[in-house]
Amino acid sequence: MEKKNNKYHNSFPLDPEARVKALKTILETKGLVEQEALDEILDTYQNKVGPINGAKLIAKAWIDSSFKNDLLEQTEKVLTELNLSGRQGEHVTVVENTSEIHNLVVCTLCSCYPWPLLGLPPSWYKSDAYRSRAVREPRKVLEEFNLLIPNSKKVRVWDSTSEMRYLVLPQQPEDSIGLSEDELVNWVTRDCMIGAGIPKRPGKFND
Amino acid sequence: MEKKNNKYHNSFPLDPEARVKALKTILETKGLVEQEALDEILDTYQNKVGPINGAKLIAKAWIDSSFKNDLLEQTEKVLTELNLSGRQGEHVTVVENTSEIHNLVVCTLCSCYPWPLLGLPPSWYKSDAYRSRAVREPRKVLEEFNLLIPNSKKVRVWDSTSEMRYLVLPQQPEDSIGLSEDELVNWVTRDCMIGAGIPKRPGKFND
Amino acid sequence: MTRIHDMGGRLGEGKISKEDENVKFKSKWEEEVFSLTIAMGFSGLWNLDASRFAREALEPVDYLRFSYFEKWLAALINLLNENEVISATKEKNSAWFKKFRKLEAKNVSSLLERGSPTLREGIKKNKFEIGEKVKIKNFHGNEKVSGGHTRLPNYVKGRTGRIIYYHGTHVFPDSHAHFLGENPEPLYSIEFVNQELWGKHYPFSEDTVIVDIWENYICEKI
Amino acid sequence: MTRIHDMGGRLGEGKISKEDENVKFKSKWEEEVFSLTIAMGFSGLWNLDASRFAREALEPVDYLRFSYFEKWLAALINLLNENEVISATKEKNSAWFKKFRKLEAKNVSSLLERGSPTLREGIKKNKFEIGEKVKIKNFHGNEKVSGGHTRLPNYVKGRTGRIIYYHGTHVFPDSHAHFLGENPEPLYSIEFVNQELWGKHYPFSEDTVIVDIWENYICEKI
Repeated sequence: MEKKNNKYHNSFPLDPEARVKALKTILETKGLVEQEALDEILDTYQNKVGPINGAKLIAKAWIDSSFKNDLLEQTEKVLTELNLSGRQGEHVTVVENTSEIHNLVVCTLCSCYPWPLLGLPPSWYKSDAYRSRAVREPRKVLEEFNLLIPNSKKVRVWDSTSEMRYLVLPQQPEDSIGLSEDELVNWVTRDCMIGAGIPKRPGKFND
Repeated sequence: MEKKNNKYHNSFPLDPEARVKALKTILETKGLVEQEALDEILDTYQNKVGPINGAKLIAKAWIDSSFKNDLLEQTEKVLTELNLSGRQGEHVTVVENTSEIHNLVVCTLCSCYPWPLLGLPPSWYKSDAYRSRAVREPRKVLEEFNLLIPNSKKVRVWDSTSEMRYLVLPQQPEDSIGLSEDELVNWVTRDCMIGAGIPKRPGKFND
Repeated sequence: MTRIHDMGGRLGEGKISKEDENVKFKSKWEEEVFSLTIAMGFSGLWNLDASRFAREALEPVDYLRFSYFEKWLAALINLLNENEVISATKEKNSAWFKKFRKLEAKNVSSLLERGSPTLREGIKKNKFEIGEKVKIKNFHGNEKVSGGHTRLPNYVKGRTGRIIYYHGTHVFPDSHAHFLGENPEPLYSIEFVNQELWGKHYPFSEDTVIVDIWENYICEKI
Repeated sequence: MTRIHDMGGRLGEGKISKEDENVKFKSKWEEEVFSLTIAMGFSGLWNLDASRFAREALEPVDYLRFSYFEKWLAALINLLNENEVISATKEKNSAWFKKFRKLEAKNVSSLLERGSPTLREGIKKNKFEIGEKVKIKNFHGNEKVSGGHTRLPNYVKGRTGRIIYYHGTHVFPDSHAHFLGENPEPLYSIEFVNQELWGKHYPFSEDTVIVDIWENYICEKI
């Protein structure tokens, strides 16, 4: 089976605004999309789904070792029960940072990311610079996030090439030990669940 | 030895005209370049060196089998004697088209090309489309030059990765047999010495 | 044979630049491209693998200069054209309109929550086991469709790694993207030592990259 | 590890477009970039391999969207900056000015006619012979300089071909581009069957690609 070289027309969205508008009008006129559905999609990813979902999991895992164990060993069961499964998070593996290992997540082939747990990816995660460099020089990349990984620690980079999504379980900071689950949630930034940050005392701006 | 990631500043020639002008002024003011030398360089590649150099070789090879033999077997000696050696043509290999083999030349890594024999390369030779496709689908590329290679013929693509340059010695067309060397020169187009064409009766526009 | 999107390990990029990361969409048209793409994704006309392929098949220069949502837009237009959605009319294409699944607002949340799981239990016995070292094919690209979609990054081709997870059999993108069936394949997470991937210049001998790899991208046990 | 310039076999490009091929330069600035680059190439500050590297080290998006002479211009600016030519003054940098070789008009034709041959006779005995089948390294990139210049195209890495020419020992670009010496290496032309390079989809079993390959890019005799 031979694919035509020019199966796809290569169009430059010179004026994306006008193009989308025209496209939407055509689809609406034909009755193929409805505004309410589009609004509902946007509302989901703008207001309902975001890093807070992941942060709650991490905070709970920090104070509840049995939950942590389930989260690591039976991830999909836990997420389904908590209603945190869904599109772009159908299959999830949680990888734990320890004193020996730092984990970092990337998708070199596109921008796969665990939407139900973290929302839509930040722009840097989708950038060519991150996608090309994270696998080849992760420590230099992490330096740009002000994260210096000690030479003694192993860096593991997870390239999300399949439908498996990866969530980093960061180490709990020493100075947060003893805080409540609700307080801990605020320590967990989006970046630290990608591996591009570490949990921070709330108020310290991170993302 | 570790290279810095940002050894090179990546500058966008937003206004190349102004940039070159400024650059030239600086270099002239410092006495690092002189206009007469620049003129001489341009004159060489605009007026002195061009496909006619290669065409003369091909025409002579068609009517003089001993010269053809030398051109194929002792290429550099022949070119030095004829004063056709020089920058971007220090080392040359001539490859012969036959009824069994069609040769095509490309440089996938940049745009290496035998300047002393053919002048500066045409724009298509330098294009990403040619550089990426010529090695993978040479027959489709040749079709875009209106050249249909019979299935029974072997296509050989030469990727000029070293300082060796390649010149294609095309087959002499049947209907040019018996013509003089001077007449034959006009049958030899630039494209046919790259392998992207075949010799044509003068008047038929090719390049 | 690779495409421009397969950029893991490519040299030449600069620093990671962080924009205002609380801005999810920079403009209204980005919101619209996003929601239209998701909505049309439920239409049944194509699947996620096909829409990834539509993005990566953009011309290289476009792929690099387009913004993220410009790529989505270009791919959406190409998918709609390929499926003749723009030119279809209810009169001429009644069959087409019958099979089209319009996304209704009331179904959005349940469909998003369900997603499209790719695990297909017990379809095929896995040839390799956790802990085994395997060599990845020096892959020529999609084996069924010339120039087709594939999810094996160039940088692991011909390299040796160790299996650390077995995820069961998953839909095979090389087949699914071209509507040739799901053909599920055993899927592994394979860990590669960075010095195996990038050579002796890489200064930390313990560092690794883990890539999810379908069984038929693997050449042999080492 | 490849850079954006290493595009042989890359999928996604469209038709070859032919402009007016009798126009050698589209504007005066293109003429100036060309002649300045050639003139400065004789200055002794850098060599051809270094200037190739300066072009291919441009950021990927720039490499693809810049025109040919825009790439030359960007590379020339980078080379001049790297060598501190722009900032140099006769007062502060007298040593620098002494070693600078200014190209004079009267020498242009003889210098262009001489060029820069890269053959270095009899430096090293060739390990391989014409007719032998050899396997190319699944190369990690320049072995001396991390991320450095190299002339082995990605598409032959790990592939097997047959030696059809031996060209003698030639200056080794991976070393020369970084001013680490000429280190000449035996240079071969190696012929690869297209089905070995592109897989069984390639429809003509006789068609081949020939690549010039320095000996230390070769792994072993087959």
